[in-house]
Amino acid sequence: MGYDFDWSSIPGALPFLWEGMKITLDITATAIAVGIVWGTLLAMMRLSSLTPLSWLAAGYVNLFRSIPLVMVLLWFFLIVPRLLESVLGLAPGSDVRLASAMVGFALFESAYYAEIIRAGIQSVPKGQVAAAYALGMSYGQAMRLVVLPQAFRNMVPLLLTQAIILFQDTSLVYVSALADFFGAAYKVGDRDGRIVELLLFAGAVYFVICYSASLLVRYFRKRVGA
Amino acid sequence: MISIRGVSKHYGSFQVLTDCSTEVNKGEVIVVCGPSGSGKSTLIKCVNGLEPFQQGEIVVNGISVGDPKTNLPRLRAHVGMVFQHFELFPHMSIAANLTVAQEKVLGRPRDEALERGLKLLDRVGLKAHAHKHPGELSGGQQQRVAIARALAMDPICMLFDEPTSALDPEMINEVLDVMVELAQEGMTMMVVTHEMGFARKVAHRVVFMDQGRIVEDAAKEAFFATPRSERAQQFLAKILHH
Amino acid sequence: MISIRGVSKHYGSFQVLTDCSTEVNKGEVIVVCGPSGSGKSTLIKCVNGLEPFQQGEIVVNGISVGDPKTNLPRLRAHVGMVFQHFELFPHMSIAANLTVAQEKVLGRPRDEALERGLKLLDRVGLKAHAHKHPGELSGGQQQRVAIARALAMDPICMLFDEPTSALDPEMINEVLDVMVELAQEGMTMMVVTHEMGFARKVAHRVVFMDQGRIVEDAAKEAFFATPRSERAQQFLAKILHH
Amino acid sequence: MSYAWHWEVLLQPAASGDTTYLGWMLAGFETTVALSLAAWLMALLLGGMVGVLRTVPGRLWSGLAAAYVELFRNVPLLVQLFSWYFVLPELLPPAWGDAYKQTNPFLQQFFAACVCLGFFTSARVAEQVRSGIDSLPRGQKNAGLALGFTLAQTYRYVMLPMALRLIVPPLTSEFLNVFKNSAVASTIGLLELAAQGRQLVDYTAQPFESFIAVTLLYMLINVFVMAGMRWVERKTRVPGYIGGK
Amino acid sequence: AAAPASADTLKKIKDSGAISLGHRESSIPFSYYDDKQQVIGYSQEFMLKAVDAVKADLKLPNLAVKLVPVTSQNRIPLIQNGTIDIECGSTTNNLERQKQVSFSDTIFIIGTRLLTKKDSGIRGFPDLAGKNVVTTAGTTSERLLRKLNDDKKMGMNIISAKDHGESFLTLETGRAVAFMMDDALLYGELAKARKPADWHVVGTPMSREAYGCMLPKDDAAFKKVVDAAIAKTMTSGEAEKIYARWFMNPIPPKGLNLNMPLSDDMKALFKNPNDKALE
Ligand SMILES: Nc1ncnc2c1ncn2[C@@H]1O[C@H](COP(=O)(O)OP(=O)(O)OP(=O)(O)O)[C@@H](O)[C@H]1O
Ligand SMILES: Nc1ncnc2c1ncn2[C@@H]1O[C@H](COP(=O)(O)OP(=O)(O)OP(=O)(O)O)[C@@H](O)[C@H]1O
Ligand SMILES: [Mg+2]
Ligand SMILES: [Mg+2]
Repeated sequence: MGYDFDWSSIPGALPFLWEGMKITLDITATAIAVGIVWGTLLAMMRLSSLTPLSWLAAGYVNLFRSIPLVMVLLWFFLIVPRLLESVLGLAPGSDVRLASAMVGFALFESAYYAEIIRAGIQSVPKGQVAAAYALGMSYGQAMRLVVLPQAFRNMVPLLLTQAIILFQDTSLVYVSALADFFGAAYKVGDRDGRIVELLLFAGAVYFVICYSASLLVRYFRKRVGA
Repeated sequence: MISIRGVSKHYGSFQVLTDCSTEVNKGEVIVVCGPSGSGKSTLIKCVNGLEPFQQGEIVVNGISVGDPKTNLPRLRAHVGMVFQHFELFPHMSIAANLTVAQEKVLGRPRDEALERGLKLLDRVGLKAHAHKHPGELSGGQQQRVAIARALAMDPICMLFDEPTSALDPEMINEVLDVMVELAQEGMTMMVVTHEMGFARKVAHRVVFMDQGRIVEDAAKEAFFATPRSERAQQFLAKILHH
Repeated sequence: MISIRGVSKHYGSFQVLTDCSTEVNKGEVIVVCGPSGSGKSTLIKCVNGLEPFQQGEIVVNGISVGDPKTNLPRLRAHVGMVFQHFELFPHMSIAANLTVAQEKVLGRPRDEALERGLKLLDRVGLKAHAHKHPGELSGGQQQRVAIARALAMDPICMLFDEPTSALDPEMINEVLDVMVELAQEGMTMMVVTHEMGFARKVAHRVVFMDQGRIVEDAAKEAFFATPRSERAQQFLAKILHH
Repeated sequence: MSYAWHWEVLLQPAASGDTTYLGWMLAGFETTVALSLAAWLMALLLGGMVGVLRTVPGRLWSGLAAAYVELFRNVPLLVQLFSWYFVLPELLPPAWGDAYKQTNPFLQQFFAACVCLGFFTSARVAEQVRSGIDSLPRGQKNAGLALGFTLAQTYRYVMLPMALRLIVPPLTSEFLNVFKNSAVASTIGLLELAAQGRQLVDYTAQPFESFIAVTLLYMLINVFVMAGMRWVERKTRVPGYIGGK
Repeated sequence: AAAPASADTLKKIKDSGAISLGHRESSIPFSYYDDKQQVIGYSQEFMLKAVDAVKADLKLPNLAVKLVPVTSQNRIPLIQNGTIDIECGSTTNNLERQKQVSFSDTIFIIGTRLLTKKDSGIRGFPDLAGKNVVTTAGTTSERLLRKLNDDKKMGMNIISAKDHGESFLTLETGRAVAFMMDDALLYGELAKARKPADWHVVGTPMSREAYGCMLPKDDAAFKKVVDAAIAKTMTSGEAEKIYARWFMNPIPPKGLNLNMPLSDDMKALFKNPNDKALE
């Protein structure tokens, strides 16, 4: 029968879609920033010689990596805020959707980033640490001046790749009815009966953004490989 | 200067070092050799506390390395070490490699550190390369920078762990030349190497290790003329043959 | 047997080989030496078509390597090659390493392949290790297996690319011994190496390369006695000094 | 917390079908497992081929393989799923499209989800295969060729066996991701585990019990997959080979 | 009232100075976003009446109003955990849900019917035997349809789409011959179609359902305020005007007209407001 495409909903919806994109970017940026900081700490805990610390970190990482992201988001949207309310005495009913999505994503991504960062730290030859120590550096100095700068340089491509995945996965916040870019597109499509058109449009936008980002990854990879 | 007394070390149930003892006096050059896996690297790393050991005692310049109260970073700052794979910091320029520890560990002002670094770089013949990164230098050049980096900390003694074995044959000599000069100036040195030419030229004593034990510890002349142990004889035969 | 005529090769604008010509006759042993990056590995890889080249001709046993119509796999099956890093197949047992190409390339029945493989393994002194995996052997042992693997294909000539430069000093000789024996039995060999002791003992001619050119191509005696080019003199001085 | 826990609802007879709510959940579990395994099989085959193509000499093939990977990697799964399910049949010749759309809806949903997950995952598998091959010492390929193997034989006997072993750990996480990603199939109406969980919320109005049960079932899958892959890793371990951790 | 402290919604509203309203995002014409992202719709108007009543009751004319979009999956947990105080959308009042939440007086009564192509030949439920039929996951229609299929052995293939938009897409692309749903929602989907004239709503209603506003369970005081507001709107005749605005006239964002006449059930409801679940 041939599908009878009608793209007329899109121009009017652009401001709304842009609002959605801002939420998507907010979540992505928060999750990357928190993920790198918390992920680095987790990675260092995991590599620590103190067994309780390394077990704790390993448990955290494995737990988050074994649950679908959708489930994590649901937990953080529906259950964790209630616990926090009773613990912290927050005003019940505050709109926690964005906050819970950010927290959920950040904690979830930290688990993935921790693994990447751990691999990055381990990819720095042991001899480098020995050389830093041999020059009289302390553990902190060796990490800060020698190991982490090299580790991050090796990791940039992987961190970016993970960020691209994260960017795509933000579409899952539909579970808390938060209108990220994907959710906004879907809602406009649903309202106007043009779901297929809006989703194809969203797909094209995602492709352009993610593909540009993966070109960036390739550029970094070349620089690191050189 | 360095005194190693009855040191033993094991990884789990695997004994790496068994009751090793030797002395390095001020101004002395000691060459350590022996088959692969005999524990040479481990021994030399014990000297500046890069590897912990379970028994025995190592005293460097009057400080006990194994003592938990010892401030190891401060001790290491004054014991220079050169590694098989150079271990320059690849993300820093040569100049930064030479100055970072002077600044952050010894607390020298940047200018002073740079001046000292460049002086030593000049000494190993690489002054022109200060702005480059390690990846842009050949192996031999990197190893000379690594020596300069250790010297910049004004070490009271130097440890070398197979400093030439990762080098192309042509580059070995440019590194050995620097080391010979250092030895002739009276630096206290403990050198793990298979370069018997170097040992013949500057070593005062040769220590031969096998399976974690110091099998032979003799003056250079005695060692090359008549190695006492059979294992050392075989070893010398193997590496001097063709 | 191997005839290299005016071969030039470049990667993009970078000239790796410039107008290289030499001959290896049946039963001859040729040593190729020269500084790092001079194109030795590239030249030897051109001989069995592992690297394509843009100009000139290489003929092995009457077959032109550069000709697009040449069946390269069939040619390579009869040219043995030994690499710096052994390149045994880590996931296969030693026995499988020795037989896989005999079976899949030459189509030999499994029994025959195994018999021939074990015979050669015995010859390099490693019969007892047939069931092990490469990771369980020392570097010297692995390289001897690699030689046996190449020999199992009944090669008409053998190419070696720095077969001892990744080995611990003690292990170099066990590999060189096997190669000397091979040379003395009359195998045609082209060997990239810095082991001048080996060259002195068995080479018929020495080819010296620098910056992609064959600078010197002389009988062994002439080469060691009076290298004509200044570059070769320097090179020899450097690697024979200490 | 003013929540009334009622775990026993899981054992009550379900609103339709001759089963309990737990039975629904297990049926969803089965669908999830079947869907994920089918998609994984497809992803391994396709991804293996595309990954190998990315490393072969010759611009054309590796370029096509790269385009394939970029396409399937850079569009969110949800969008891809919609395209397979809703858009693709419209692009077929009308007669075929209509005939296809009259077949059993469950099969249509399963097919679209499987193809979608298969292609999506294959792009990721292809990247792993490529990086596995790239991480082999370059000399291995030359060693294979030098023994007289053709390029195909070199891949078959020398490079792939080792590359595949190297990528077992990253493939494990991709395998786990297939199970997790299969949850999006609920958006086209396939009643897999996550969808059954949501349906349970609607029918029993006991959201937490159902989330917890679904979460546990996913974790169970994880445990099995990890154990299975660890078994594979152990079985294929090369003696004496000190690979990366 | 002897409501437990945890469900004293009025006090909570008074203390926090704000009331949180749960609304839907695309339940046309009950509760949805217009093109300026304002929440509008039939149910929304009733919810605002309730808010006015709360303001009056608490004597807080400047009470802050917070809007929280909800989905059919999370609306019940959100009422339970107090994120929202009231939800008026298109939520059916049934006994099962009454175990988790309370319902206000009914604001709308629907019948479940079928949307189908005019030339499909389908006139009612019996014509569906052996066909592919779509409905939306998680709705009461889905339950009814499954039950019908089980009880009468009709051999239908039931497709459960994620939401109404997707259900209609399934119908529109020819995957299903009919879409079973609440008639009001069917009229809404029909109005969005590319060619509205091709479609019609058929069949005698399978069941009737009452939409109510969801409230926290067992909070009689709050329910009383809300119920009074709804009842007053209905008995005063204002409800008919609201109905006409959303069902008999063009509505935003695209100026569609649902053209759904007031049913007898609704007329009866407006005369006699009550909170009974119809089952
Ligand atoms: N971290 C470790 N855990 C377990 N065993 C180790 C560890 N590090 C070294 N060993 C073992 O200790 C022994 C001595 O190692 P060491 O590196 O000191 O030898 P070496 O004489 O320097 O050899 P080479 O000439 O190969 O450098 C070896 O058998 C080695 O396998
Ligand atoms: N794939 C490549 N692309 C670009 N340049 C290359 C490539 N492979 C080798 N070269 C360059 O070609 C030159 C010759 O390399 P080759 O490996 O033949 O040298 P060699 O004489 O074997 O050196 P070595 O003693 O270090 O093994 C070097 O300068 C190298 O950097
Ligand atoms: Mg060592
Ligand atoms: Mg080479």
